[in-house]
Amino acid sequence: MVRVLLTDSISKSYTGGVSEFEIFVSNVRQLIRQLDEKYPGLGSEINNGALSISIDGDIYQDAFIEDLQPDSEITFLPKIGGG
Amino acid sequence: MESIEFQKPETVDEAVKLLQGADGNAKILAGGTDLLVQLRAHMIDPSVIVDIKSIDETRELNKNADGSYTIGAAVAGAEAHERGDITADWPGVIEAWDLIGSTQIQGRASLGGNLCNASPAGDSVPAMVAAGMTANIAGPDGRRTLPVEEVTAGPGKTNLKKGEFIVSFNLPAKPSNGGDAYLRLIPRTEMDIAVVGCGVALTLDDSGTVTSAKVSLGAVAATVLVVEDAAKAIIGSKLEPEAMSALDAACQAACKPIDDKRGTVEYRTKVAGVLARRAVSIAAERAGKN
Amino acid sequence: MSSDNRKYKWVGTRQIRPDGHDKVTGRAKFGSDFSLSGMIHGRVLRSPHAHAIIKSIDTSKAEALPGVKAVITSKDFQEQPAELKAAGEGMINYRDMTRNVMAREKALYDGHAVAAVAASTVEVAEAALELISVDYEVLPHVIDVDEAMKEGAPILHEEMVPSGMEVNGPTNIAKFVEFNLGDTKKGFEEAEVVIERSYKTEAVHQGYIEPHAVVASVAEDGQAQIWCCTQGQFQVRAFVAQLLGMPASSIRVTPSEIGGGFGGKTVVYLEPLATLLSKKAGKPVKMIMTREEVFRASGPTSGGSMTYKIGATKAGKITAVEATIKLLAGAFAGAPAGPACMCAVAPYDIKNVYVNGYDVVVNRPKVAAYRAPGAPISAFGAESIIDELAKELGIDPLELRKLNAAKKGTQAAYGPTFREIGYEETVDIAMKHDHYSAPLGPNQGRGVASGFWFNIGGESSATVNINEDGTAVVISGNPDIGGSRASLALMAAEELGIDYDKVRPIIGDTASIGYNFLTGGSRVTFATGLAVVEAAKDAVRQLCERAAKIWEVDAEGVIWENGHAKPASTNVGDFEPLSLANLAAQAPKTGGPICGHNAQNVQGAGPGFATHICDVEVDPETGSVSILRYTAIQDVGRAIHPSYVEGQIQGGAAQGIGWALNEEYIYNSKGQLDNPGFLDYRIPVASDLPMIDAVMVEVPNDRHPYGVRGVGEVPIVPPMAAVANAIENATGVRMSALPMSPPRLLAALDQADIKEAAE
Amino acid sequence: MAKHHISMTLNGEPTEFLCSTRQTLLDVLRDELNLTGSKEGCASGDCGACSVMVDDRLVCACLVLGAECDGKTVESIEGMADGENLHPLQQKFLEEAALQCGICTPGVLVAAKALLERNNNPTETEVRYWLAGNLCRCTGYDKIVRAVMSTAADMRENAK
Repeated sequence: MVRVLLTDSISKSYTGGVSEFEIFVSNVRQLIRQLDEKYPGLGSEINNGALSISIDGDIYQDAFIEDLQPDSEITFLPKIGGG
Repeated sequence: MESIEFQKPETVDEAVKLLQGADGNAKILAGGTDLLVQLRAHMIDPSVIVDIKSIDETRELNKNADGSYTIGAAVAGAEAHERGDITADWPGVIEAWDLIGSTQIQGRASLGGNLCNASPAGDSVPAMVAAGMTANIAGPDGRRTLPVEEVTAGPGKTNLKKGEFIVSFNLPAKPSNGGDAYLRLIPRTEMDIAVVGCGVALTLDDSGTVTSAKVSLGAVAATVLVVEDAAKAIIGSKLEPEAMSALDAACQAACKPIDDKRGTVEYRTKVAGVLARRAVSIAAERAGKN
Repeated sequence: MSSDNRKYKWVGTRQIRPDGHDKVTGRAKFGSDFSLSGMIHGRVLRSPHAHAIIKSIDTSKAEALPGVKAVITSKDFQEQPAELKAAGEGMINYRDMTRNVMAREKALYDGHAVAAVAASTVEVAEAALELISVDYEVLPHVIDVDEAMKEGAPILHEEMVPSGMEVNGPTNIAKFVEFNLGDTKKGFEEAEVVIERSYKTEAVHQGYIEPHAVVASVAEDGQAQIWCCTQGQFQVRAFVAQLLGMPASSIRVTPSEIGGGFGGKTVVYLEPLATLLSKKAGKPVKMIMTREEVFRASGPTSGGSMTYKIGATKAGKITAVEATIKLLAGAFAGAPAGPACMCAVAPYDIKNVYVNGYDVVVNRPKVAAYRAPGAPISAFGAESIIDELAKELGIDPLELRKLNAAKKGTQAAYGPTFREIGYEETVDIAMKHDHYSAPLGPNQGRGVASGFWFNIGGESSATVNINEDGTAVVISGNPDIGGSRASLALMAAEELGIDYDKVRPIIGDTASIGYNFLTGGSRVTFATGLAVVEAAKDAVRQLCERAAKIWEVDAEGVIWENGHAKPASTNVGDFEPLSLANLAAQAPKTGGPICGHNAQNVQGAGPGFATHICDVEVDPETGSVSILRYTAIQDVGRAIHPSYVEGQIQGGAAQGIGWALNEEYIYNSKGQLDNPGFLDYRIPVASDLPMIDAVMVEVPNDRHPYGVRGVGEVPIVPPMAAVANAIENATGVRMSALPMSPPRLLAALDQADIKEAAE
Repeated sequence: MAKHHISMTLNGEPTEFLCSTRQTLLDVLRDELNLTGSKEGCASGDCGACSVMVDDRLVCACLVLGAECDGKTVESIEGMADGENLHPLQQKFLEEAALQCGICTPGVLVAAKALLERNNNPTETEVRYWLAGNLCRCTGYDKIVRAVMSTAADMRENAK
């Protein structure tokens, strides 16, 4: 089970305040699809590039094809740019 | 945007004619460090630019027989700074003049330009005033001389009449036991316009008592101020703490500054007193070393 | 990983940069140095009002002026959808972008473009601008972030609906974000000391010395070529394509040498205007911003207003932090509120953190990225209050930071758990550095502060072409602002096993190399570097295959060592090694050109941490501050070219010192910028600064073959608090607002004197 | 009025050009003579990127009119190297990475050369004040100041 941690902004907007849950997926595609089923809009927010995904501490700016481990920890964060 | 005529007269008379002949819209070019900026920013739109640097008198820097100096209006600060004699006699004047802008600006900026630009914050002006410098003015009615403090009339304005221009300055002979100094406050260490400037010239007697003094402040009023009460506060003193406090207070009282992007009224006023104290100390030290 | 133990021949050495000679001789072509035959010149008419409805624009007189070839206004730009797209720095709203490059319904800041002219000369174009008459209805304006959030404030965008919160009626708040870790209520209950403070920072400009410049040429068949100074030629292409409705394939963008960017050249201003003018005029159009235009209409980064609350045990363990960070975005949404919140206390292992942020529009130019966007602002608050906490607790400020330092395995307040990071090492080195124990004189003080930046990877493409004589060309797609070509060439030389000076790195235009995300976020040496390494490996693989063909062995039997193909073992056969030059010479008959290539979306950027030490002397009578000594310690992963890594650290620290002491936007009562020039927008000059001692800590990033971390962003994060903490140490007065310019500091010192006298 | 016909010596070569009164020496160098090594960062004398020598005096080319230059001797960055040989300052700037983006570099080099020709043993403070009119936003000035001082040390050594 992949562990998903959400920031307040995201949990308030999409999950009715749920900020931590586990989900059974083996890659980011599945994660996006399942999130959209569970919390409509969240998956597409990730898919359109507004959010980056942190997988076990590594930040992926445009994740989609990445595999996830059964014990992976996922967080979503605003896309980062820089100067 | 009309095209501009460019003239390079070689004599004072020619220059006066050009200035007089223009439809009230001639600009004098010496070092150009203000003129070109204003031109580029469309703040001015002259019909003719008169480059006075081919007139020998504007380029001279001579020590006269009586120990005074004649300084051409277009001489650059760096040129004067490289001269040992004037720098030794009037370090404050040279410091002030050569503080104008960067090395690059110092290679061009002139006393005539700094004065006639008539910015209340012109660095060289308080030092020129404190030293008792006069401006030699040429015009359609011939020559006249004005103390430097009487040349400017307000921000961007001078008392020069149509057709007149400053040809040169007279810097008095350095009095024995005399010293001068100029200090300014800028936010950075270089490249800024003075938030406050203070020029001081004074003389001491052998006991170290101040026998004469002139204190001048820049950037705290529409024109450079001569603060007579400040001079009075220290004349007759040996710069004891009370005299210095009175000097500080007199300078603060004389200030009529504005709030602007470079400083507040409170800041300018307070710092005017601080700089006056420091400049007086430096001038006195220089005077004492004679 | 094993790479740490490898001895490198080129990586880590200080070679002369490939573009160096051109830059010391004046040959290098920057944005405004490019010209085309038949070129005409464009100028922009800008709003003198901070906020005004544009009722009408009459361009007829300008069009009639001899020499004028084209005039454009917002009418010439198609409307754009109001949706966010991932296309550049952050999310791009093209509806806003088209309005920012050319005001449509309203002018939203002093300097906002309202029309543009192309004419035979600059003078004619400027004369034409004066003939354009714009009928404005001037509206009340708002400049300050706190004012803009108040009820009754002038509203910039009536239709704007904030994200992340609900409000009744129109608002200037574009976005609200929140980050929560643990339970701050509980955290503050555990605290024995609680401090609460407010802080404010000014908007500051990136201050690149090269103004924006472009030459655009649109041919009759619609094919456009654009030469410009940009941090991302591919972003310029994307933005121009979208704003002008052109296919990307019809636009070829060539980046010039770039005279500084720092994030400010990640967006477009002139490029769409010049392209449209060129299309209309049928001639190449050159446009250069004046310095005044740069200040009035480009950049800056946000100004901020913050409150912080921090709780700790007497032993110095921070138990909770709460913060609210309000950032001004300029005229259109897009302040870096998210990153500001995420970076705020990122260097620390704090179990209970709640940070929220606001993105607020005001009548100023729209903000652009500037080195670690958002982080320096929130860090000024965080690192100031931590200093206050240290004082309150009587604990050395570095000791306090060490006690709470984030390490591998620490969960950051913004979610992820850190991998290998080097924050604690920077604190340890600071504590042992002789600077930290050097004596101080009267009116002198010392301050420390830390900083964090994520760093990013992103889409990167690189090609390594092996030339017939055994040299190589590396083509990448990121404009080189600070020496990245040297770093890329060093890594390629290392991989290929040939000399550095046999590798020539060039930067491709949008038609000659695959897509690259822009130069920013400290990504180039890391991400594009990774693509170059992979492309070089691809070339090496091909070289090994060629050797295998020559030797008639399996390719697996060939290895690459020191620039030579060798049999992997004696079992493969006894062959003399073949050099790269030899294999290159034989390429025509062994299969043709050898071209290595790699394109990927690079992930795994290693976060960067820094700790700075600053000594100041304060003139108590004038409020002037001198920076006496400055030491910047930073985890750089691995320094590929140490000189340019040091340069990034020194330059970032200097910019931070400017931000701390003197840089600010000064608006008059009409909302017009009063200091649009280097005279009164006071960036540090050489005589303002001491040497900046850059201490590089190398904790390699295991996601990169050479351990690279981005280094360019984080050095600007600590300086503002380091300077403020030093001033407090020198005077006992806490400056909670930037800049700490002489008038402001003297006022604070006087205030403290009055307070002391009263007590 | 008609353009001015100006003759000057530029980087050792007799050079003629036509300019209007409004054109600065910087405009002339860049637009008329196609020497784009001198940069325009501000056009107001505040950044020093257009530093050149006029009659052996360091100035900002943006604050000199082209029309003023008749009979003058002008040296720009393009004249600093001697054929294939870089000036010692240019070489040192490369070796010590005293440039990042490079936009200020031509002006800094021209200014530093002017300093070393007057004073081959400047203190750090003298270097910093001499170069205060040359803004650099990339380097924090550290490596620039070091490179100038280290070139001065080489020059003193070579003069022995």
